[in-house]
Amino acid sequence: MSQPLPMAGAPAQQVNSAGLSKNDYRGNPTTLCQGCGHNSISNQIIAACYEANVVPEKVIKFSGIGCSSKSPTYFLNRSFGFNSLHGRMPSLATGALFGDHRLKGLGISGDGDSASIGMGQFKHAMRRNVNMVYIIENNGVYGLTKGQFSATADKGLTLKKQGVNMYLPVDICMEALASRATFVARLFAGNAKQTKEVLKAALSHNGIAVLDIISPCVTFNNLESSYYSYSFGKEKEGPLHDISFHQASEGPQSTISYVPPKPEIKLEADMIDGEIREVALHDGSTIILKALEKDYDPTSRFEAMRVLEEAAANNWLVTGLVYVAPESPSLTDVHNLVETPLNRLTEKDLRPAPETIKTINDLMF
Amino acid sequence: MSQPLPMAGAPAQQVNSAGLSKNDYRGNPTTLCQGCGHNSISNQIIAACYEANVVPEKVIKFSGIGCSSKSPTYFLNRSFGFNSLHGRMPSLATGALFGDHRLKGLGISGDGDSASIGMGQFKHAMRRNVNMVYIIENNGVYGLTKGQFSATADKGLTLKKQGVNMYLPVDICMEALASRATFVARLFAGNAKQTKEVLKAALSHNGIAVLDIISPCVTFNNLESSYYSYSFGKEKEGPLHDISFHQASEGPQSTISYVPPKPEIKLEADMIDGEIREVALHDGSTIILKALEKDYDPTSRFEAMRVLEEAAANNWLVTGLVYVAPESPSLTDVHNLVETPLNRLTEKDLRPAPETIKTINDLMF
Amino acid sequence: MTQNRIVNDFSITVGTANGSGSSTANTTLLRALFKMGLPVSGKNLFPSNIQGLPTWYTIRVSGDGFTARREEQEIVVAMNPGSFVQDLASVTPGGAFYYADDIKLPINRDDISLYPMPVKQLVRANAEIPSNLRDLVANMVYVGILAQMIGIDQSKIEMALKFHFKNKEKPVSLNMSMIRAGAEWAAENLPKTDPYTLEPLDKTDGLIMTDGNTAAALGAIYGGVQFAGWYPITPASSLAEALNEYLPQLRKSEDGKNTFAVIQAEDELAAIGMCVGAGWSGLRALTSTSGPGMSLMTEYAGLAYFAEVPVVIWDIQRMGPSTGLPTRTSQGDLSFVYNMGHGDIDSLILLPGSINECFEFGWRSFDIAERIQTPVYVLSDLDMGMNQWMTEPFTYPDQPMDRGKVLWEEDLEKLGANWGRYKDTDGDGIGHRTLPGNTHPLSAYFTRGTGHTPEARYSEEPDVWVANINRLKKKYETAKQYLPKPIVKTAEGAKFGIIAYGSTDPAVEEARLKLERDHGLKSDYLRLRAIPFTREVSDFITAHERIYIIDMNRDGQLHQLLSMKYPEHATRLVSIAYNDGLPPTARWVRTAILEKEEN
Amino acid sequence: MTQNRIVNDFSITVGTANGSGSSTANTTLLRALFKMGLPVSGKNLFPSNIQGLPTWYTIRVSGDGFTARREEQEIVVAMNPGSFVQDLASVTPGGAFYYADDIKLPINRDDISLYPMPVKQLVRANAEIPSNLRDLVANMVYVGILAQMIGIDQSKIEMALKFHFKNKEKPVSLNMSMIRAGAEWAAENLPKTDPYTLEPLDKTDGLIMTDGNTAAALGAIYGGVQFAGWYPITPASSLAEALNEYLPQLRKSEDGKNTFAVIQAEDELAAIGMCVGAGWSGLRALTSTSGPGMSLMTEYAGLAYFAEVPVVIWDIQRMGPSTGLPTRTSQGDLSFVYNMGHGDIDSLILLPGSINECFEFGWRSFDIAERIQTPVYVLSDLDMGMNQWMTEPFTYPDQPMDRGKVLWEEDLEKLGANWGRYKDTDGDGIGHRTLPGNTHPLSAYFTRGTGHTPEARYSEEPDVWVANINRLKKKYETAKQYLPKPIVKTAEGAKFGIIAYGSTDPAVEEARLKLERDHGLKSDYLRLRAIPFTREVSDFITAHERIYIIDMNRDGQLHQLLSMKYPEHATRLVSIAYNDGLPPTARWVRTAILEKEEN
Ligand SMILES: Cc1ncc(C[n+]2csc(CCOP(=O)(O)OP(=O)(O)O)c2C)c(N)n1
Ligand SMILES: Cc1ncc(C[n+]2csc(CCOP(=O)(O)OP(=O)(O)O)c2C)c(N)n1
Ligand code: SF4
Ligand code: SF4
Ligand SMILES: [Mg+2]
Ligand SMILES: [Mg+2]
Repeated sequence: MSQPLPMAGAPAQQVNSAGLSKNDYRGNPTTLCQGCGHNSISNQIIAACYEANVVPEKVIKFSGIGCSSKSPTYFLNRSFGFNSLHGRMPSLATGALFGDHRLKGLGISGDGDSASIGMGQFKHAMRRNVNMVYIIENNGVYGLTKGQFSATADKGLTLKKQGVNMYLPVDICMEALASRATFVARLFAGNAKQTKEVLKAALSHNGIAVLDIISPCVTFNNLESSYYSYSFGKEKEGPLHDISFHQASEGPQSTISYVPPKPEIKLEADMIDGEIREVALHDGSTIILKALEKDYDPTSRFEAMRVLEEAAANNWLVTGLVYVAPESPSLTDVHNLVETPLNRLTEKDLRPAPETIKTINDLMF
Repeated sequence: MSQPLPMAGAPAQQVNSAGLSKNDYRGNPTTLCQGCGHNSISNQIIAACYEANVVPEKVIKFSGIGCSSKSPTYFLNRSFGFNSLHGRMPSLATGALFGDHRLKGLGISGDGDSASIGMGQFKHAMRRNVNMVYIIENNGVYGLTKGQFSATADKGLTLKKQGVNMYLPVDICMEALASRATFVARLFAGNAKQTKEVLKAALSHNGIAVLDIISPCVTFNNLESSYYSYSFGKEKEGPLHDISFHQASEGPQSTISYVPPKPEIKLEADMIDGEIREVALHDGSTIILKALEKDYDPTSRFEAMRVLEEAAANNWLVTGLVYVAPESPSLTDVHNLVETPLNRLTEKDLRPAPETIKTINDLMF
Repeated sequence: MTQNRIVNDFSITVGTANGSGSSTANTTLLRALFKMGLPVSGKNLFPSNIQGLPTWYTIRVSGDGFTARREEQEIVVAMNPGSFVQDLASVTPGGAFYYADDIKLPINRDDISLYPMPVKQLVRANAEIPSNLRDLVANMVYVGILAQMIGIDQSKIEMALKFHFKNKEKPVSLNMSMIRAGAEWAAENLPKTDPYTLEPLDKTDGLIMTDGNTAAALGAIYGGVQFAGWYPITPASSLAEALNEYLPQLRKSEDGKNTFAVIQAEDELAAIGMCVGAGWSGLRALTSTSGPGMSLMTEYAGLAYFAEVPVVIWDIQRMGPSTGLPTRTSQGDLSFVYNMGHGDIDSLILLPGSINECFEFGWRSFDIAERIQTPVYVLSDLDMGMNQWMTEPFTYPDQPMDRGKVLWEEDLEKLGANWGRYKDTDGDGIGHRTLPGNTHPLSAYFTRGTGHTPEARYSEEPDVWVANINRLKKKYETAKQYLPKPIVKTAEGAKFGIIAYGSTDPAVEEARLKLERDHGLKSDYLRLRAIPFTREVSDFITAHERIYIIDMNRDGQLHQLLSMKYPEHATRLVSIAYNDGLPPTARWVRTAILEKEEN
Repeated sequence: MTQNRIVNDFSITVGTANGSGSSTANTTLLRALFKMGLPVSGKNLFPSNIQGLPTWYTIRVSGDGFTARREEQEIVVAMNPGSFVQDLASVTPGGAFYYADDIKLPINRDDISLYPMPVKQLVRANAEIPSNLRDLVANMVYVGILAQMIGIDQSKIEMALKFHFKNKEKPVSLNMSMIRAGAEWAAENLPKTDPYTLEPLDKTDGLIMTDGNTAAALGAIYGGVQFAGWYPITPASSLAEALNEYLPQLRKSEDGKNTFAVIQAEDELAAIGMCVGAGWSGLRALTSTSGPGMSLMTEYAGLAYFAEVPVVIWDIQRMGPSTGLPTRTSQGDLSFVYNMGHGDIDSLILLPGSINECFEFGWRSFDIAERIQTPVYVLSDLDMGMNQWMTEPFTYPDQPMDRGKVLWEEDLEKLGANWGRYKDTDGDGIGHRTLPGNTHPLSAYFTRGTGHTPEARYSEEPDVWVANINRLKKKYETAKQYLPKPIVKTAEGAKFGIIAYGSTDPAVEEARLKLERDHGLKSDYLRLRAIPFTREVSDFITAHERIYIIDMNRDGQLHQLLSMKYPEHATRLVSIAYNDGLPPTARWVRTAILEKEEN
């Protein structure tokens, strides 16, 4: 029953410093709706991994259940992947990443998957600082089950079969801050450049990087009035900064000059101006933030809350790197593991020697 | 196997304006450890209900599982109660309160019950503004299962069998704010007066009132160094204000003069000074806040976050009414129910008339 | 190619891409045939995706009134390049193959009639159609062409469209114009070379057409549902959505206020939690879900059983285990629900076998749940729940509501201190309950999932525990008299018995008829409608040397449960079980029985 | 009162208040007897509360080596006013009643020996004891008095205390001083009037004493456990806590780094989720829980079955349904686990029947899980898991680890593109898996709970589904050869068979012996150690006309499963089932069999 459908990502020939071409980062053809925001995100994942010289075998893909959670098959075919249960991806990822602590998790979830059924696991994964990029493809709706409200739906949103949404939306970034996530960003799937740069930075972050990406569902929640529509995002997006990412492995940052980003949706000319701020990540990479209207310090949790609260009150779509704490040990760090990945240990490493059995018996009474 | 144990609450003879004596608010003898913070809270619930002229039959008690969740049998024997599942009290309460929308929920949970296993339901009950007082008897530990770390345990806390806690604590009040709870307080079980006054106000609040009450577990987590110990609370508690509650049914507030509260743990003399602030609740009652060190506005979500963030950074135990939004419709309000309680509707109200069956059949094809 | 006409006895399958809007066209076809007086059934075979993957809709017309799915497809319409090859191969020899002529794929069959359809052309030729609607109405082209070629009454098609579009003129006329264009083009250009054709009958007079989830929701409304807590999941969502649709029409009070509340919960743990709360506080509460949701409801289901809380749980079964195939049908949850919860558990299970029973069990389940004070599980499935079925009209409940043993203020006033929540005063295992809001000072009691005395006090006493859990078992016995009895059909000279349940009924009935007609094998048939098994079941089993148990699952789950319950007769019970996600066919039932009979 | 001495055959029960520190005293008693060479067993009967409610500890001494609980209590020690009346009533006629003399309650028995104990006085008289420790050491008074009165060797008591306090001198000497004070006081003041007394034997030489949860954890460590995700729950917590205790001792690498991770999850949904993730990524992963947690794990368990992920799940059963009685024992989860998950499910279940088997299944469960690529459930219970038992010492695993079919880089290099995750190349239903971190470009595959081809590609094809789910069934058959076989004991001239499992074994063995000795009824005995049932089970059943199935639950769950599996022999199977939360006694087994035999 399978059939050719549009490929996610566009062809490329060059190889990156991992010796891979863009093709090596692709997945199967998407089976999502044409125009779905989730597809743009898949494309940016491919681009980001390629540009950041990620080795696909060093990434494990995870997801829950939903249209969003189907995405992991549309990129990084050479990575292991596990499409788990609805809302329960965080726990699965937490366990799986102990298999080989050198691997990076890349999780794709939806707003239903993480803010409704998965709220508890999502919060606890952040608290544990699991070493993964945790993307929420947020469309304010349940796509796969045909358009019910999710917990991030705007209050007052009216949908065909569902009537009017009566509850205030969950603010994913605010939740991330309350749970002390160590890297928090809000993005708009329509802003490819920013999404890609933040993705690259997130992949370099040691610990959990929560990306709340507004990703319009063209089939069920794309009315202009909705916070989650393309038109709202295109009109109302206000980036906190221009962002670009410099990878440690590319050599000292000072040798390359700052290239002003060219966002795909136009920014007012006068906004592209101001201070440059740098945040160094654990692996020596740097995030370069160019201030727009005013300087924004993404290392202050308190500033982050202020910006989010303000945006919520004014119905603004503020995008960018909201918060980062570059130096927090990840869960696997905290567990002080042997260097060899646990899943390559042998019987010799795992089964205590025969002579110990006597010691143990003596320890009993 | 039952036996007489100390009664919760102390004897009293007078009757309140509901015509009830304090005895009418009592429960069974407690089976918790002597000195457990949860017992003090039970006592304050009895006192608050008595003083606030609550009719016990108008309250439904709920709980999850834990030492804390055992408490509902130690007060208000004349109220219905349901001791539900571990972490799943919020959903049960949500449904039960539709039975008779004139009743008030009074839920008792623990930090394990609400911040670990129950995080998801807790968050969603707040988002829905379920009409209940939601008390978390927070001791940073699992009492009933003998002293494992809960999700609110201090990072670095060392317990006998468990070793060192490696994760940052969940901040219940911060979670409540992120979820837009409409009444949020942090209290210390050792401060009886404040606890009682806030409880009275919470009972008058229309919607969810989240009370994060630090309630020492004398058996498993009462080391001086712990945030959750009596000694820490006694030493480090910093009330945001002196609080007292004036019930609408007692007549216009202006006729009674402000009586300075006498907290059971001593406050510096010079702190009892400053401005008086009043917050009117939905039912016309007022909360009277007397500023201590500086004036605090509990109707600003943002101020609330600031205070909590500051307290967390400095390891302060800030207590008082952290936030209140008095005018938010509760879940049952939003559902626009008939006046008669749903559980008293009869077949006539519930089964559509015989003639409608034809209409319905015609609506099919 | 052939001259013989084959009238009113064939299947039509339409292959399209998911999300291409073909469902309007297909249900319109189905409904038009229905209004022509023809017994029909329609099955939507769709993927778990919103747009783009292949999907099929198969309609069976049967003058004899058979409604089970057939494997044979005499007429196939191919609109999707992605499934064209498969679709072409699937036409039965002598059948007809209609296809959009823009699909340029090789055609390798000469044993069937081929009908290319200039879909795109006809759509473009219609100036009325706004360009953004073109893809959608393209599907009407095949409706029109089929109408012409097999003889569907256009006025019936119009009726179906009017129904679909709630009498909105614009879309009806737009779609009709495309249908007419298709029909006219076919009349001029397509000489008919296949034998399959329709003639009006009067076999659907007085019947209605709807799906099991709508029927269940309506039944629940007539049962006075007051609270629904649910979480979206295919194929159960449409049950709760039908509540949302019909409750406001049927159950507002005069001043426009609600006598009910429907809440979309954050997940199934919460959905059932809310319902247990509501049921405990005296509301008729239901939740509806499917396999994964059932798994998540396990802990609360156990509490409801033990704390004796009435609640109705609809499981619209899909293909498991795990996420399985969310858009495929199954009866795979029976064993699980039978044991749903740790510890010693008894489950009351209803097994509707028709749309009308979905309606009836919709209200009756509440009576049983409140009478026995326990969860009642209603096991439907995707085929019954989401597909359109013709059925007798719904009939008004023939019994007043049974609210079970509830005590209000005045009752307590009489009883006084004698009342105890779990006292078995009537000897049927069922105590009397009070409800929150009851202002009598004796009314309150405390509910828990732990040991308790008849007076609802906490207890860990071994004897108290045993007495209580045995009383629960007694309730299970008491329940039998309130459960729907099995439907038993006997035939003079029957060679064996058959036991089946749920949506396999049409396939079983057809198989029985054909076994008799073609093989002279008569059978008796018991259609099970509830668990625990009642005396009718053991009577039926003892009366037959050999009984085939039909299960739409891998493990023959009903067969297992019957073997367990009737070990003394277990050797008579022969399992016939299969499940590939598609609704069962009579052929499968027949072949399986024949094989066993011949051995 | 009596002159006859009754030596080494009686039970001692101590009634105290929960949280009063009596557990040190009681296990000290138990251990001292054990070191005297006396076969003993100890059962803690405690409430679900931390402090204040009545709790009992019952010790059986049996020169014959019986270790099941007895209902008769020849010696009762009453320290708790709250249970004094009940305790007094519970002494068997002719027995001894020791009680704290500050309990001023009427004593209405003259058929027993009464021994008042001046507990408070003796404690206060001991100047060594700091006032905050008085309540704690008060319990040592009865240890000392009993020592004197029934003849417990004080040096053995000291050994037990040294063990308990890890050789810390201070507490040992403190407690010993109280014990001596008690003994001395008794020697001077209490003339012995009852017949119960002890004499050293050599029947415990070479044995050790421990609990099943510790044994399970140690077994898991010798099985190379690499990941544990757990959530606290009585009576399972101590399994994970024992991992925390022993893993650092046994499994640190040379540089002090960990070859394992133990995580306390936020709940059981997460605990099993983590384990499924870890198992999938190639780690030996286990979780341990009890009923409520099992219910919550259902959805993930179904995924693990279907996605073929090895994981080991310990269910330390307590009394259900629902919250039930958390501190009482049961075998009530068998049926549930057998069907754990919606859809068609097969569960591999191990049933340890001794402490040594807890250890053995601790390691072996991983071999089975990884070999079959599926969840393995190990069903223990509170009695086995939390009580102290004497047992043969643990023996080192007698087989190398079986890591199952795992392909690394070099294996893939050889196989090339031929590999498919779910290809049944070996005909045993089991595919080959690769693990994350494998850097071979062909290594990666995608795991899901939905339909998939042998090459792990998404598929909704009906045939693909059926082939896959039938392959899973084949694995279930394959598994049989890897499961622990039942233990069968036969007796010449046996009149019937008995099938039992788990912690009921001592009661069954004792009952068999006594049935033979007192009633001349010999029996054969099959102790089941795993499900699915293997040939030994059907052989045993066919070889007996009548088989009693012993279940510690209400519904006779094993009996039900056997009836379902062996319908042709179901009439031979007779259920003997009972569960009141207390460990079973031989008397119960014997009486129940006798009743049925006499009918
Ligand atoms: C336990 C369980 N409940 C319900 C479902 C049905 N379900 C599948 S996807 C989904 C919602 C997905 O929403 P979201 O995460 O926002 O993803 P989107 O489709 O919008 O990208 C639901 C409810 C399920 N698979 N499992
Ligand atoms: C599903 C489930 N898992 C685990 C348990 C065991 N359990 C009982 S109480 C408890 C923790 C209670 O901690 P908390 O809520 O903080 O209450 P406290 O005892 O500290 O007042 C746990 C884990 C349970 N009852 N149910
Ligand atoms: S339904 Fe919405 S979320 Fe799902 S694929 Fe289509 S556009 Fe995307
Ligand atoms: S264990 Fe702790 S929380 Fe539980 S009753 Fe005792 S003091 Fe309170
Ligand atoms: Mg979504
Ligand atoms: Mg706690």
